[in-house]
Amino acid sequence: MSQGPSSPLTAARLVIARDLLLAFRRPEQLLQPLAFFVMVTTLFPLSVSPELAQLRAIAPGVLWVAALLAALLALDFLFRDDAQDGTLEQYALSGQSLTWLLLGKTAAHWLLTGVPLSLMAPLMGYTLGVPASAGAGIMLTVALGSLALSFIGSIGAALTLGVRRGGVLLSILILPLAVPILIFGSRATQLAIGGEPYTAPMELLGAIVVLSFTLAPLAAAAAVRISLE
Amino acid sequence: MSGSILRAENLHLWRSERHVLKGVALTVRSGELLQLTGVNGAGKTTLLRALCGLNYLEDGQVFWNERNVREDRAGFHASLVYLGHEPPLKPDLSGSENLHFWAGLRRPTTAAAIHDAMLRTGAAEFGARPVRTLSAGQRRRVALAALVLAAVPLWLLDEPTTNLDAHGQGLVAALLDAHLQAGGLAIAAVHHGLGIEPARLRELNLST
Amino acid sequence: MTWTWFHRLGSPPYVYRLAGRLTPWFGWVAAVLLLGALYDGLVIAPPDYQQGDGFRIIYVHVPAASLSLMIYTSMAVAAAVGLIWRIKVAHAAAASCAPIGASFTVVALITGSLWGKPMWGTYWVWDPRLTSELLLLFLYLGYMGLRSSFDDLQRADRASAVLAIVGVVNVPIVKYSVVWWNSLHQGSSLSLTGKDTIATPMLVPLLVSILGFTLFFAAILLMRLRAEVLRRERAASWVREALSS
Amino acid sequence: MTHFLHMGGYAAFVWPSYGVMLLAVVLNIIWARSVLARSRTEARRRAAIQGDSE
Repeated sequence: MSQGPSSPLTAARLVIARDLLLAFRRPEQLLQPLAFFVMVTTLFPLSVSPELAQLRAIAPGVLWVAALLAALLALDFLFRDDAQDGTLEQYALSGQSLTWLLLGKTAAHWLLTGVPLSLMAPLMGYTLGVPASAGAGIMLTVALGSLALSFIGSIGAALTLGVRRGGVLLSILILPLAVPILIFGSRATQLAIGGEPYTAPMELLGAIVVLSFTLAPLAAAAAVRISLE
Repeated sequence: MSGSILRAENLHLWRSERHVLKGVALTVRSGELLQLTGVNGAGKTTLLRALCGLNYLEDGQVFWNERNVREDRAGFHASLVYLGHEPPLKPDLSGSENLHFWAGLRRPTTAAAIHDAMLRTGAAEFGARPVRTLSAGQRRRVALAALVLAAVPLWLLDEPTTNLDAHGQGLVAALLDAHLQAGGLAIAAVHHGLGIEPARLRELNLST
Repeated sequence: MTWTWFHRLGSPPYVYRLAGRLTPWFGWVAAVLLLGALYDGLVIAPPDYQQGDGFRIIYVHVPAASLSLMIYTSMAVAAAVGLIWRIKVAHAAAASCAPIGASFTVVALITGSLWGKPMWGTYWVWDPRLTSELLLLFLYLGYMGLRSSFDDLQRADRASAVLAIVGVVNVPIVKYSVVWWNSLHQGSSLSLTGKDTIATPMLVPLLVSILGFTLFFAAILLMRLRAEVLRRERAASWVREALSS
Repeated sequence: MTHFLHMGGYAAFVWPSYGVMLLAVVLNIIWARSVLARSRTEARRRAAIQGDSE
């Protein structure tokens, strides 16, 4: 009955499938980061000015800071449920490489939080006076940026797993590391809004995505093993 | 599966200031059940978690088939299942879905195999219902089905009979007996005996 | 022979005694060097043709900035050694580095802005070096914050070690992105030290000052290392005689 | 001497900078010494407890 062990890739795919199924069964939790993103964005017209011209000038910064904070909020429950009910322990003891499993888990997390954020960003951009034509550019930049952020953030989430009130600490640990994403991402969005080509910052953002995609799961796996003690 | 042996020597572990494991040593051979007894806080759970590598051992070695587990950690983990106090099940998924994902991590499983395992632990009739609607005893039976499905030589069980009625405890004893007969090993942290025949039983009291 | 020397560095009693003997040496040599650099930098070195005597702040700002980065890197190396080879003394060294590094980062920020006022007319400018220094301070605060949130010392060591390693990989990336971001908005302004070569009479006190502060760091590190080594020693018998001496 | 103190008009920036560094040096020394002292007393307390229990 027992064939050979599942390959790391199939194991990672299983983890993704399970998280997507779980999210499908209980979608409310996914709305929180989105609602937070919309709320933070609407604070700026109220605080800066209702003038669209003025808002368009600060739109990239507003969208990116709001997306960054929403992603940080979402990272808080990346591992929390699995840690509490013992699933993370079973991952660590499954004989599969924990790095691959966490790669899958973080990818699923991005699909459930990063992608919705990138779909919502052009909409909120429109409310800040950004022309709809820039929508595709905003969507692409936020999608790529949130992918890198999910992976770098997964290290922080794993490190602060065993810590009470870990949410605040998670932000302090991750924000300095997220500065390059913020810089290249908002620059790319700015160019996209201006209708200019934004390939240069996108390539740099892409480099960070590849770096975090490959290295972050290693650090997150080590951090999870430490937090499970 | 038969002929496996788990040996540990000179295990030391601290919980910040408390010296929980003081030079613990143990040997479990194929077909044997080692019962860990002792008062609460004596370190039964800590020892189980230290053996499988969840807790960080300050000193001492663990050998699986005479090879230090640190050399092939993945291989060692692939040959054991650790069941903690709470069965690791997702409330929003059904019993069979939970088993599909849990056992699938180790090796591809079929729906039939899952159903057979649940039949053996009496979890089949409520296998399709979301786990959150199940009682603690029923959840325990789903978790035990995972043990059967994993088909690994080494079982590490932390109070496997909690929330189980007399019938359930009989089931655990039967499963364990079959596992030991087939040459498997088991270490269980218990408060009272598991009803295994003395020939296969060994005991380690952590309170003395 | 060298291997046994390195091996002995892993044993707490040996390190505790060695650190105790070396601290005064590092301390006094650092004091001599720093006094020399102070006198040379403030009195002998000629004023800068552009900034006049104001440039003398570099004898404090540049060592602080370079030490803040050097200390973070050595902290990450110690953390990696501790995590990979499970050497407690290395974790103790990493724990000792953080507060010293953070203090030098704060000094670098304050002296940087004090220098900015006469040059740019304002205490804070989003200059790439000052901004990177600020982000480095956040990395230190994050490290110390994470370390203090564990009550079990052994877990604090290993978790903060992962963070230090991740941090040191990110420092050059953050630095590059900040410089790239700065060059976007304004031409490359004269950064704090200016890349033009510094005349030797001005350079000598700077190098002596950096060496002096490095030795000072070593002295403080050794004192803290002894404390951290003691905290990690559980039931070791050598602690009793060490404490009696 | 006053010319030296004047620092070519930059006195208000040079001296505070050196002051901040001096303060940091002194604080580092005091902080490290107190950490070491506290750790030694704690180790002494732990060693005393160890002594009785063995």
